[in-house]
Amino acid sequence: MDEKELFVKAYKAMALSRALDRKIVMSQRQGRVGFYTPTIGQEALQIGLSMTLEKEDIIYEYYRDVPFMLHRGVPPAAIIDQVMGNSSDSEKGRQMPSHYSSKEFHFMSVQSPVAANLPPATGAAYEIKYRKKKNIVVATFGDGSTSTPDFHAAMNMAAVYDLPLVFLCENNRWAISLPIEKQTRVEIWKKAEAYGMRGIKVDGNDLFAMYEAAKKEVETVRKERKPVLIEAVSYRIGPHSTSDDPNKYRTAEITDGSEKDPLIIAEKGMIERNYLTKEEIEKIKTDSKETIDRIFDEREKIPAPKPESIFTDVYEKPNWIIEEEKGEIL
Amino acid sequence: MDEKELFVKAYKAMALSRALDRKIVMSQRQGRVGFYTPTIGQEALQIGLSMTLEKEDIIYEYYRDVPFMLHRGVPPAAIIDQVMGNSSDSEKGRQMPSHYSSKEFHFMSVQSPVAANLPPATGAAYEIKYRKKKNIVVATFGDGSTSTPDFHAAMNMAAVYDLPLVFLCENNRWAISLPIEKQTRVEIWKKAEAYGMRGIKVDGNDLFAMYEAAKKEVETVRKERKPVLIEAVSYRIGPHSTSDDPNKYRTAEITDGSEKDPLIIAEKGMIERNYLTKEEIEKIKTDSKETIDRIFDEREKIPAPKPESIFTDVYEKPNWIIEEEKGEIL
Amino acid sequence: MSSKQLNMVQAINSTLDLLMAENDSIILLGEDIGKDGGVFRVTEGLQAKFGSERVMDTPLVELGIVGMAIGMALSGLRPVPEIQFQDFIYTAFDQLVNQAAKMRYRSGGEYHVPMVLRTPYGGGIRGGLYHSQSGEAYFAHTAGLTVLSPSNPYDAKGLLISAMKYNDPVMFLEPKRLYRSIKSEVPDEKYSIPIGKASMVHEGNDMTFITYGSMVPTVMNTVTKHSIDADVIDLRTIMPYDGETILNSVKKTGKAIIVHEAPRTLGMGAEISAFLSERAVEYLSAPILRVCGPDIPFPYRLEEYYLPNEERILKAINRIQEFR
Amino acid sequence: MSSKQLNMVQAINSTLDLLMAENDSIILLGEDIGKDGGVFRVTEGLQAKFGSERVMDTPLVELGIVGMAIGMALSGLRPVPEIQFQDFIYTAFDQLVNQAAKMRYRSGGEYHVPMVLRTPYGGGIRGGLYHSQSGEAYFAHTAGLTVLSPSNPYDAKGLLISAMKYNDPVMFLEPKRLYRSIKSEVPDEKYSIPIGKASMVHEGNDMTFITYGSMVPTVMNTVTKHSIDADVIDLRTIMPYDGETILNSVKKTGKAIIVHEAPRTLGMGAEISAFLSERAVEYLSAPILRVCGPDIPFPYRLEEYYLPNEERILKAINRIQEFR
Ligand SMILES: Cc1ncc(C[n+]2csc(CCOP(=O)(O)OP(=O)(O)O)c2C)c(N)n1
Ligand SMILES: Cc1ncc(C[n+]2csc(CCOP(=O)(O)OP(=O)(O)O)c2C)c(N)n1
Ligand SMILES: [Mg+2]
Ligand SMILES: [Mg+2]
Repeated sequence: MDEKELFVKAYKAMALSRALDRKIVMSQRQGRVGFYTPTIGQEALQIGLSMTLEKEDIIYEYYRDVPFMLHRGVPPAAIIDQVMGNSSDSEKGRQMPSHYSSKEFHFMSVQSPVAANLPPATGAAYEIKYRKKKNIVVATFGDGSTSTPDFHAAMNMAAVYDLPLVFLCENNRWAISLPIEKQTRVEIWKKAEAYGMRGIKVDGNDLFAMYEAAKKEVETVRKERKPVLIEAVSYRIGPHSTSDDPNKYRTAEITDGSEKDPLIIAEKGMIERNYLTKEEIEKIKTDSKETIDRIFDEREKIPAPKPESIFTDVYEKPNWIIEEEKGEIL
Repeated sequence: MDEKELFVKAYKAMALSRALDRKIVMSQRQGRVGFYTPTIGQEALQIGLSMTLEKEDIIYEYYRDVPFMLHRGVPPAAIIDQVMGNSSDSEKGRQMPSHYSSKEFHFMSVQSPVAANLPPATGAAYEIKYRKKKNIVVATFGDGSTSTPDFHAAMNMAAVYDLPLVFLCENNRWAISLPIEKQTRVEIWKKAEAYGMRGIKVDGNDLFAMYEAAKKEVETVRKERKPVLIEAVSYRIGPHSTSDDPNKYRTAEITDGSEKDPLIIAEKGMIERNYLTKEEIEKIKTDSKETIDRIFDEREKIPAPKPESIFTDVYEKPNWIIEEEKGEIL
Repeated sequence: MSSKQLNMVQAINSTLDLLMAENDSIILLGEDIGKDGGVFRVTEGLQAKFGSERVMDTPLVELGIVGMAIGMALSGLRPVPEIQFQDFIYTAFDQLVNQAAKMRYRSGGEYHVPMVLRTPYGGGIRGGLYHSQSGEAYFAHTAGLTVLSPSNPYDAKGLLISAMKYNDPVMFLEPKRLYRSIKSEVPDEKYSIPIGKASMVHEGNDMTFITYGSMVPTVMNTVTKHSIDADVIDLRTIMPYDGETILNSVKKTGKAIIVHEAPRTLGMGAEISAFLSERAVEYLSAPILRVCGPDIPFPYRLEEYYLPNEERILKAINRIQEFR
Repeated sequence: MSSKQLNMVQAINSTLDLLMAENDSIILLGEDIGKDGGVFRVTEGLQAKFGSERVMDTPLVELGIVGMAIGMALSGLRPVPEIQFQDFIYTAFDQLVNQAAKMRYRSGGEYHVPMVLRTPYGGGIRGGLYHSQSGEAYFAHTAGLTVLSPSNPYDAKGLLISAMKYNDPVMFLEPKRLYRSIKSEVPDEKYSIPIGKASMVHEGNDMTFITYGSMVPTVMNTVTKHSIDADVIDLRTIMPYDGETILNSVKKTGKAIIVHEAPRTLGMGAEISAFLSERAVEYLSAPILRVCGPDIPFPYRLEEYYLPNEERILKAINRIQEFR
């Protein structure tokens, strides 16, 4: 793929993701979806990194990584199925919306406890090292996550064992209602120093800047087989989730950050670089919206999983206790 | 107290501590003590800090802080009672040796899970801040402890809330069999930067250097009401504990560190500064040994706590379940 | 004596307000409890009133929240840490189990930890695996902890007041499903419900229900709707549970059914059943049954199959009625 | 078929050695397990033989050990994390309970975590509060975990071999008190003891003992010394426990005593007692008794008062023999 194609693909994923995000948020308000964590504002930083990855790389993602998943090839239908928890959902309707998984595209299964994906990511990277494979692991998390025990454990393990692992901190400047200034006294990228790890900061709202930085860092990780912490600075344009009301804590003088909307910045860049015309951009957006509307309506018709489905997959084979309980309940 | 008196008191505590340490280690070999973590090598760094503290300061210490306790006034008998777990032990024989406590001298009760004292230390420091008191908190821990979740949580909380808290890392370069090089990729004092905290390194084997550094840092904490991380570099001369055999992992080329024995360094300094003569030093040592021998033999005669003592202090008042179990067992 | 119709969120909020106004040792700390007022709005308005030094928005670190609260308590404050969802307490489990619970014991009684840890628990809000857990058995199995769970706004206030006077760590488990679904008349002034005492919320002769928290309304609805002649015991204190009240009732009825949302295996039902068969075997005329959540993680889309309901309770009633 | 007299430390060590030699997916990780050979010497010699990439000395972070092992397992390795003392597992509790235990479920079966977490547990070595805990109930209450505990060197090998073939997370709890105190004849080659199957270690008609781990020798000594005509069931698998064997025995004897070292309240004894009163009430001729550790932290100097012993077991026998 040449640079133009690379960026057109990236922009398309951004637009598609934005359309999907809007659709789910709207559907949630209409009572068609139970819960959702919007991804608006974090498209560029995820996709800028995704552009630099290979198929075999493994992603320990977090709940706001829909743009990342779409860019890597996960079909929107799979995202919607998870959000609906329907019988086509690969997770069998067991998890709340926004807790995705895609084995085919090497996305691990998202958990709720913040940053609990990070220590396992070191294990995946260790396997790569041990087996002398060439791929790498990417682990993503928010700014709030840097306060957790799991962050500390994973950063130190990755550094001590020289693991091929990219820590991507998606700094949207809020952990629900807590602004970054109250979470910690330093910039996040500097935390890498405490582990003897390389740390960098990049403007995560700018697809082009993000891509350049990610490309350099990912290449270094691939070559040197050592971890890096990338702090991609962005802004949470939407609420934390559909249950959250930012008016409680984002007072008048605090903006919603939309003046730095990564989609708008990317569009400007695409036009400047002659990768896309204004008309093409408009068409991509209209197409995205139509695609999403169509798929969403289609997936919405898929029924819920069967009740007996809740009793499988606790263990490889159900034990007698679960079998008995199933018999009592169904 | 003038400087001379200050250092004479300090040296006496060092000598007393060393005598006590020898005595307990020897008694353990004779089967008179169940278990013990020697403190040899860490006298100067603990006492150098202790010299700068006030009576009202609160210490969240760890299991190797006998020199610290002795210098602050805890009687050797109290240490021995704890080690014996006898009926005079303030902890009522409930904890393994080396898990001291002294409410009178503001030493908290030592736990085994490494570094679990650190998050509570932030709470104590918060109380001081909230009540606008003038005292400070000191929390101590080993090098190995910096890998724990508790270290990360406490460091960040202390920095975010501007707490009057001295983190003293007693870097004896080993976490049981793991040398510092394999625990982390950076020097410990640098970890402070990740929290926007001040961090310094000092030669913890040298009482005079330690005192100077501690004095400056403690004054700063008192004045600025902000935390600091002090890395005091030392060396674990003895085994990790009386159950440990360092020959398994400290191969021939690795010394036991006794060439930097803080007691010897302190003695040289005391003589150079004319604080003590050689003869006075010898007398202090002989006296210390005699004192300890006498007290130890005395305390050894104290009987075990009464069996019913194990059923109190689970709650302020025992509940019916514990009462019933006590009835069954006794 | 004035009173108000309040839901559980309002009852807890106004109780915290009342207590904080008269005791400046009380400090609340947790994630999003300040400006945001807590994700369930339980602490709404309190930071505005008492300031951010007393209603502390903490970084995202449960270990730090609980650990810091322990230190505050050791220094004489009365901290009230909030864990946003009980499901997220496990990174703080060492501080709870090895520090808070064992501090009094290991220090020979010299130090103690008066802290009231508040946390919403249980299912019924479509929270899936990680916003629905009922972990009370983990806490109740831990010597040194005291575990409370109110089933209505009135009890919430009375139990919270008792907890705040208690000198050992209390787990105050709030059944989030009941936060807004029921109201009770709550007196404006202070009153307390004793720790360790259950409440007999329905009386009868045929059987005894032992339950607590979110399952109390479910059991009560079933019993009244079907005119079951049963004692219904709301534990209120999960640990130490009120053995005496349970035992007296079962000696009378000869039959016991324990109902809770937590998984069956090693849930509170196991303990109460064992307690009864140790002490009441001569009185029992039927098996002691448990109606509980199954031993699986909590599902999302089909959560109604997880939660014990009227139908399952009726099945249990039918089963023990075969025994005479 | 050659065999050797081995203690439990040797049995586990040689089993790990055997399995690692034939399967390079097996990685051991933990504190001081390499050069030092583990504080109980269970992994002695393995780093020298298999290298430090396969026998990893980790930094002091249980959360990291368990978390990293989960990721290894998800990538197809067979990690064997060691927690130096079970008492120190609680900082890793979230990784265990919310990650390892729920991974298969939450991913709809797409991901699973084949890991065998080894850890010494229980008292009897004068370890006090923090080197003596028996936390099996915490794990057994957690859907998704499987909990094993051998009571002798032979079973240790057979159970470990089964665990290493198992595709879900296993808690392999080693009763440290038995590490060196008993030997058995252990075959050199591989054999396996099925997960979920108890072992009837003594047969009789008057009563049934249900026990596991460190209490098996204590119960057996009491039963043989006093010629008690009893079934003695060694669970071997704590979760899922072997309900069938227990039930059949109690239907025969009509009396049951459960013995374990863990605290009574919500210990395994509670579950087994509840299991029995649900299913065997018509067969029971006496109360189901529990002989357990009390609900207090583990003391140091007086630990012998904590541990169930012959005297307490005899008391329980006498009590149920009053019932006919
Ligand atoms: C351990 C844990 N504590 C609390 C929560 C509740 N919670 C969910 S998301 C969140 C904030 C996360 O902030 P950040 O890491 O910055 O990610 P963002 O949501 O901003 O993308 C909190 C507190 C949780 N899920 N897990
Ligand atoms: C959470 C936890 N894990 C493991 C242990 C076992 N252990 C006791 S001390 C120790 C090493 C501590 O090293 P360091 O912090 O450097 O202190 P030092 O003993 O060297 O003074 C270990 C691993 C423990 N007590 N707690
Ligand atoms: Mg954020
Ligand atoms: Mg050390």
